[in-house]
Amino acid sequence: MEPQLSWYLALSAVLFTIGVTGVIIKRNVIAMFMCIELMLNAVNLTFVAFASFFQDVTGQLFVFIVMTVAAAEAAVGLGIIIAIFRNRETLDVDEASILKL
Amino acid sequence: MRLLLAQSTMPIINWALIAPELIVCGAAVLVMLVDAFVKPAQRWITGGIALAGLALGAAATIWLWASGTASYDAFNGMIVLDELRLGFTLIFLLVSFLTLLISTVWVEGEQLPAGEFHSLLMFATVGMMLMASGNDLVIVFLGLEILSIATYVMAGFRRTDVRSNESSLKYFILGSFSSAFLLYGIALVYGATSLAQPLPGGTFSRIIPGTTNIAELASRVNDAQYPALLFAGAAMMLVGFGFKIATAPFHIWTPDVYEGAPTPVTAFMAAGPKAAGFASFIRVFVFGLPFVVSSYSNAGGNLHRAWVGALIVMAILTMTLGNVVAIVQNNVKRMLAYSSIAHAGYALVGCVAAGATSDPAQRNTAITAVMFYLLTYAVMNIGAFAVVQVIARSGDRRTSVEDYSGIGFQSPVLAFALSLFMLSLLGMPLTAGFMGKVMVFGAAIDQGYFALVVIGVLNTAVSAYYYLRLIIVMFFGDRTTAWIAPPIPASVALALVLTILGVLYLGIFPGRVINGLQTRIESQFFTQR
Amino acid sequence: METNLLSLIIFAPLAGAVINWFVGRRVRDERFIGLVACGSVAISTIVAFYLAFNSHGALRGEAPLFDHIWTWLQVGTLRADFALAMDRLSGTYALFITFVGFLIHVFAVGYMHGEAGFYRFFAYLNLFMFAMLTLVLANNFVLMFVGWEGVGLCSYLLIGYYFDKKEAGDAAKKAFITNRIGDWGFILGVMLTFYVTGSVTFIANPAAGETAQTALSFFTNQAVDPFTLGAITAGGATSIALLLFIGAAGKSAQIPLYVWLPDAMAGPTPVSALIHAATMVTAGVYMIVRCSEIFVHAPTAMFIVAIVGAATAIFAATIGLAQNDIKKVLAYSTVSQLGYMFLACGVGAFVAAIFHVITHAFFKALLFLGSGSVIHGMHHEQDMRRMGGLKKYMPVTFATMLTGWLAISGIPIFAGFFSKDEILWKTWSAHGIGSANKVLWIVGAITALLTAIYMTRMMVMTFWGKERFDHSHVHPHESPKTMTIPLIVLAVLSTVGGFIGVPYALSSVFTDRDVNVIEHTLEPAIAHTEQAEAHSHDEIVAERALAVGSVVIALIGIGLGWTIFKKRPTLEMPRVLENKYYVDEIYDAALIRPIVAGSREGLWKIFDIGVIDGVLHAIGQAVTELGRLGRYLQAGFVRGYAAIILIGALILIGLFAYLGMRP
Amino acid sequence: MLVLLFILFAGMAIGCALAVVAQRNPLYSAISLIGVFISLACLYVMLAAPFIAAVQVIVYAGAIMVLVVFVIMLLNVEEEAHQRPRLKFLLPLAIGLAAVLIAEVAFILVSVQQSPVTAISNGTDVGVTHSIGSALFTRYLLPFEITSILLLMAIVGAMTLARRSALPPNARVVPGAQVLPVTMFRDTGLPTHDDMRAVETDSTDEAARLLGVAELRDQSKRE
Amino acid sequence: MPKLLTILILLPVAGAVASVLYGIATKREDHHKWIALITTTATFAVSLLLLRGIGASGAEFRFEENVSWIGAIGARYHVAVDGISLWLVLLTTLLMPIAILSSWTAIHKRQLSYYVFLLILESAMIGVFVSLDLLLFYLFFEASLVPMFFLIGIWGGQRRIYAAIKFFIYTAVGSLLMLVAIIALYFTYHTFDYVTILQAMQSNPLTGYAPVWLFLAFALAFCIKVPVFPFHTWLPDAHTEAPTAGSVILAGVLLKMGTYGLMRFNLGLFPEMSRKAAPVLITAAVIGIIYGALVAMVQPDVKRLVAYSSVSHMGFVILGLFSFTEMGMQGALYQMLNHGVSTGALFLFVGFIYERRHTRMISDFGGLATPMPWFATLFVVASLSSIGLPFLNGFVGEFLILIGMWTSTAVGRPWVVTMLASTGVIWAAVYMLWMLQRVLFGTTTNPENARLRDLNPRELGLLLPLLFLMLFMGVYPRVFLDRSKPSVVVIRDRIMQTTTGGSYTTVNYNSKTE
Repeated sequence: MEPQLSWYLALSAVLFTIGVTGVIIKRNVIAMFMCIELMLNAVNLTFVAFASFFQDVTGQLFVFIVMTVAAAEAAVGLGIIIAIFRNRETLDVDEASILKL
Repeated sequence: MRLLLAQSTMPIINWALIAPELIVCGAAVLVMLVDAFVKPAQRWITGGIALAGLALGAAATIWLWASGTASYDAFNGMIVLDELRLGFTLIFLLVSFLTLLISTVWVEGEQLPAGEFHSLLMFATVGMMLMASGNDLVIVFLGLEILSIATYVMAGFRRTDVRSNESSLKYFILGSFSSAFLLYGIALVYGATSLAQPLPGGTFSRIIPGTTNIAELASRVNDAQYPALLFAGAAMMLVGFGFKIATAPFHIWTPDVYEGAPTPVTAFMAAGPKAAGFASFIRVFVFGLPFVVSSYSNAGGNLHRAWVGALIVMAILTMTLGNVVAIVQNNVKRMLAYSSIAHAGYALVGCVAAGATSDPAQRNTAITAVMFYLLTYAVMNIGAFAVVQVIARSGDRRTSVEDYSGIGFQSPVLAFALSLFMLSLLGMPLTAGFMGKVMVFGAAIDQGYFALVVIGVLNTAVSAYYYLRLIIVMFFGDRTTAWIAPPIPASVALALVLTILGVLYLGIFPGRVINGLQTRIESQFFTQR
Repeated sequence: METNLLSLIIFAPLAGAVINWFVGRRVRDERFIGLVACGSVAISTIVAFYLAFNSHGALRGEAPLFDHIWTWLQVGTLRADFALAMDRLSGTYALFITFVGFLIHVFAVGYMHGEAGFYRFFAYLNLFMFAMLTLVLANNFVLMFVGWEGVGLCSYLLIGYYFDKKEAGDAAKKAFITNRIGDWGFILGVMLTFYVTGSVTFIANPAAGETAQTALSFFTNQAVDPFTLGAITAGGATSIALLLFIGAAGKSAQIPLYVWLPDAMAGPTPVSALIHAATMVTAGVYMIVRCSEIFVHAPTAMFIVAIVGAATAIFAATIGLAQNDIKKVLAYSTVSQLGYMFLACGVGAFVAAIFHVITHAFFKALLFLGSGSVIHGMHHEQDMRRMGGLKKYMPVTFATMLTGWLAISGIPIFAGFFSKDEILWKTWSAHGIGSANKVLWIVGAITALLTAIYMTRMMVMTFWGKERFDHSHVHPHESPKTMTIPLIVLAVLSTVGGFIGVPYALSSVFTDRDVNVIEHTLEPAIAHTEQAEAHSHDEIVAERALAVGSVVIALIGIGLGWTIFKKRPTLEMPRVLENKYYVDEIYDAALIRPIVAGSREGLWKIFDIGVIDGVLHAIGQAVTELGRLGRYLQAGFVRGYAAIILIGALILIGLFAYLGMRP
Repeated sequence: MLVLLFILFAGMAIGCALAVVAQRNPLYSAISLIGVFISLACLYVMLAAPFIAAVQVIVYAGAIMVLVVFVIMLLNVEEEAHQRPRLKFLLPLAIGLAAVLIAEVAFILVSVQQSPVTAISNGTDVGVTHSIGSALFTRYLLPFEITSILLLMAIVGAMTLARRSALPPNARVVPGAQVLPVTMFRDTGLPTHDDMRAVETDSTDEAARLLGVAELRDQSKRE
Repeated sequence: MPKLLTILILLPVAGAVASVLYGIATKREDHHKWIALITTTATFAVSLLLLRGIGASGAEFRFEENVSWIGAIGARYHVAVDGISLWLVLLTTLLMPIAILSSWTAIHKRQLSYYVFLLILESAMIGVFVSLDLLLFYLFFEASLVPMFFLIGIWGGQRRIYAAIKFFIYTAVGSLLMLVAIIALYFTYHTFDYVTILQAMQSNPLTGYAPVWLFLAFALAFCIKVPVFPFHTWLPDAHTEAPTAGSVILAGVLLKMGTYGLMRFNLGLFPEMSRKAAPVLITAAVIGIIYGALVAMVQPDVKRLVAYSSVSHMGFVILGLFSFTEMGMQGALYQMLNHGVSTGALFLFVGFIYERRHTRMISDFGGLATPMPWFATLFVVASLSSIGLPFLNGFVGEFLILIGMWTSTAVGRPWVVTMLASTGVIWAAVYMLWMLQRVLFGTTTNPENARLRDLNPRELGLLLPLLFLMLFMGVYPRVFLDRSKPSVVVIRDRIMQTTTGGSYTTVNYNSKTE
């Protein structure tokens, strides 16, 4: 037998979940950022899986665009991280909590 | 077959249709170029160029409006032209225009790179316009990402200010977090909306691939192959948009980010991206997952009921939470942040009406109401933030409520302007806010959502407390410490005049504007190319 | 018949008041002010007499005089005009009011000599005349109420004339508020009358296009209410009568609303004479007689009126026994005499009531003025324990007061004798109320006895005996002419005034002609109880016997008083009487304090501030607390926010999935 | 056969993903994330999407992750081990939520499983470069162009945020308003931000030190 | 005069604008009162022209202006006056110059904004009384809140902020629900126009629970405004803390918005509901009459006393309105005017002594009659008119209301109601005279009081119109009643002629109360 569509979907769901969990429990900004990347990749897997089961190019193009977006986010995100590191000398997100209540 | 594919999908290029986006985009690039080559002393030029670009964009939009009668689309159904898009585009352009007015001098004063700021603002505008004009989930997603990334940067624009850093960090992490959800939702919808056609005499069935085109989506809602995925996808997209328009419980980022971000940026974020979120939300949900007549048994009906129901709950939560928590705030920017949450809730009431109805005419009225509401909100909100920015001085130093104590008659212009905006936000008659509320609540009552509206007005009564509090602090008490009236730059003054006049005009003679924004989207589904 | 002179009667004093108020305060000339005041009253007196006695005057002709001045209220079916009517009743009343009023004005000019507020006093006094005459001449209930409240206002102003004296202010307030309670009943009576009859008019005035059926004539052909308690709440004649009686009781100081009258003596003596003896306090009687048509249809009400009257009479008389302030004695005597009048009304002897009103007006005004003269001569000393032996100092006053004393005690040929005797006889001969009338008669007789006693006491303490004041400060002297002349006139009147109402029983001794003028005058204006005026023989005998009896009673009273008080003028009286049965204290403790305290602590502090505002503030607090809780969502930690977003997302997905899976 | 491969790569992906979360040192997390990318690339190949697989390796694993690792190196962050644990409740909460998410997804996938079985006809050329390219420049022309705007803007933004002294050197920093909430100054005798003198510093910490409020700021960081 | 009403509404605004411009041009502070005085006097003069248009005949609306305002939602600028609103407009325009004169010397700080707010307030109030478009009415109704909020908050007493917030939010809550009702009506009849809705209701009346909820929403807004017990607690605070002019206008005009609204909209739009609700409102009114009087009796603060007396008096108005008899409703309308005149005057008197002594505590006064005889005299007159002495205005209103109530069929036992309500007259005498006693009479204990100067010509001048009105309205009410009669009768008949429900024939005389 061959891997079913649902297998791939399940796998991507699991990866997505792991990414989500990571975002919540990681304290290092960069680590959180990487978990977000993980989530995006999980979504990509879904796209590709659908695309290939439908024999449709749309999904793959979506993946293509998502990658661009990820790159852009990476650039900006790391810029932000550097900027905040300059003022705080730490990457612990929990330190960045003067804006509250 | 390959040829077929190539021919069948030659690009349908219609530059005219995206003229506003092109103009604004070009202006942004031009700003960067100019900025690179002029001396720091003449950075203000960039502001001028940006304003001109926005004005041109607005002109193009109006031209489109005048020329294009029926709503049609281009770029293989990627871009649509209808009043929904055009109205929102105008709102976005207005927001950016006012934001530029209140920010140019500020940028110089803070010794921040003006060119970058202006170009980013312009790019953000482009993003918003794309969100409104996109008829395909991919465009919507891209527009949203452009907008988000631009605003991440703008929120953290005062790099040396830890509050600014923090706000941009929070915005970035939570923003990309939620847009991942949106993306996942898109993926699931894409997969779910595929159709299975049984092949003649075979056990297998041929598969029509899923779609991301909103119009097709609407046509496929009923007989999607994987309805369950469709539901999950819709839910996740709702998360994504909910984050953008800051509905509870996805509002959670708003207060912190608004408080930390530089005041003009806050003004922009509260007015623009929120409106953009509503635009694409209406586009995707009201037109993508529409009320499918006589189908309350199957997927379409269930889905419609599901998201409308969820929307009602979210609206109530959002209004109540925003208003109630705003009461106990001591920082004006934060208070306004919560108030913006509350206003998102009011606008959602209109969206509920728009989504609930099956009658195109009523739906158009409701959508118009939402648009009008967001317009009024943008005007009065930016006005309020303009005053806040002037009073806060460089570095956003004076933003706590006690900083406003007793300034009423020491800088009367600012104080009375702010009072006017507060009353308008509160929704007193003769101001824009009142008409906006009347429109959205009216739309909801037309659909029979009395309880929702009653909750809305009770919330308004609650909100009176904190809006009036600012007026009370400014006028009813006397200032203990010394107060040096801050100078009002010409551009900010212009912005104030425009917003004040706007508030009064929209409050007293709104008929013209309402007629202008009136959408005429008759068809249940969009015409497909 | 329409005549505009009527309005002159009421407007002349009003004009006087206005002139005195605005002009008099400028020209602080007592002669001018006095002239204006007395002159205006004189005008109305003359006009009144002219209208009463000219060829087809109100008291001679059959048709009453009308004066429709303007339509005051005309809303829906309610029509209340500013319209005057002078029939025989109101004519009689107007006559003695204007006349006595005139005399008292003259007296006051002398009495108030040198007062700072001279102009004010006479402005008020004229205003009072206006109100009183309006009350009397009004042709409908509403206008009557105008006068009714107007006299109340004026008495308020005049009692409080010395406004810087606290007790004066208190007395004034007490008088007004007590009267208000009465007015409450009166106005309700008016409303009920309107509800039942659809009109508030007394006498139909064809000239003003009024329907024949008026508030009074409506009842003529109605059945008489049953003589039961149930009739009280039936909303018929009885209810009306009782409500009106509450008003009368307030104005005429009947139990339980009499308490204001004694205190009202804080005002200047002419005021006491005019308002609180002669005119205003008899307004209640007038009103009842005016509404006799209603009362005769309400036997229950009549009975209650009679009982209250009798009770008041004897109650006040006992208190009067023990007072030492000369004016207080007269005040309680007034209350007692008013009780007499109500007793008369109660037994249906309306004519007798009016008769007594008139005679009482004469001798009581005389007594008050005399006491005023005494007080004047004694440098405003009112306590009889510091008087005595004054007859040689002020002979005129003494002589005149002597007549008044005999008159009120009921010595024959003096005015008081006839009227009082008439009342007692009518009480005795009344029927329809079982044997209660005998009891009432006994009460009346005892009251007569007491009256004689305390009046004697007063005279003795004042004029006989040794002089109990110290000559160093007080130099008693006779009063000036302006004061003595009215005294003399009134003395004459209270001597001969009684002959206008000599009953047949007595007159028939000398002549066969019926010389009861007053009765014949008032007959047409008054509703009749069923007993006919048949002078049957044994009735005449009985009446004569009773007359003799009352004379005896009077003589006994005088004798008792003389013997007791001649030797010991300052005899200690029972404390309970001296303290007026502690009625004021009881009212204070039982009503006033609880109400005030209850309002302050209960209604205001606890309910208003505590409950209502408490609830509001609680709501506000709740919202604010909600906000406090809500802001703890915003802990400031990104990861927490992400978790919250995730929770929201999960809820949404769960909801959608659930709805999606549903068949 | 394919099933085995799927299980292999899926296992690799999940394992590396778990490692990303579990690792305390961000550098290790980055490495394991690259692992995830590569295993996903393999899955893409299995799904007949060779082009995407290549891009995945080149762009993601190559470019983006290198950038990340570079930043990690640049900022040479200490490990989380040295930091005081905080918000401990989030760990169980997150795991619980993850469980719920998985459950919901499973619930949904069941329905997908029930849907009519469909064939994958291999030998399709959807995933190859040619088809992607042609689609990209015909149907998806507009999105493609828009991505260019996106990237351009990202460059601008990143540059603005990250460049060290974009402003004239020693930007003016006013700590009273910047770092320290006004309330913190109330109880101390220190002047509030309204009339606080400005100092020339590079970073807020330095400013705080110059103004003698460093320890206050540390408190604010600790609490 | 075709555009008379528009002129009336805009004239004060024009004055305000002029004042602002003047203030910007010259920094003078002390000329604005003149501008305000001239403007308001002119407004009064113009409003007198209304009298010509309205005789004693016909109930239809006069001076009608009906142009489209917001085409998109069918809101129209529809203003007109009839016999009811005419007098309220006149009352407003009369009280404004008086209010401005009363603050002539009392207001020192920020005169510009003070008088500007007063003028804006006048426009809003006139607008409320003349607008026949529901949305327009609501607009003015709410707009009148803001200037009053500022007036209380800036120029008020010690607890002004609390009072201002309470006043604003309390009234806003009610009116917001009314807004919902208005919109609901709009979507039922597709117009905001009062007259059109009335006609539409004849053909297709509201059904089911709709009238109940709508009535309640309207009634709540107006009952809070009036205020009807137990919604009255904002009133003492607002009245007490407001500056004198503010109190005068609050008592004189703003409260009338509530009763006017009840009369025009609740009774007009929902006749049957009004009948159903009558017992409740009548009960509340009676409680309010007695309760207000009792609480007023024990107030230590003169101004508070007058404020609570307003609660009592407005109770009478409600009573008259819901008696559904011509007498009662005419009396109610008349009582609105009386209350405006008398209580306005009383607040002026309180203002005078406050200006002199800077205290309002009764215990601080005593024996004022000696140093200030004119003050004492006129104060007594005003109090008497508020007590309801015949031949002063108060009596006519209260008598008509009470007799209307007794002959009413709105409740089962009207005579009980009337008896209870009329005790309010006794209580009025009690608290008023007691207050006068303690303030005016007795010996002047406090030396400060002995030195007080009597009323000056300005103060006398601004009192005279009111005193004249008290007398005139007392002795010749036909001037007013005849003009208002037709309009009132129309409303009453609409209530009575709606057939369903118990029999509501007019009272049959010769029949005794049950």
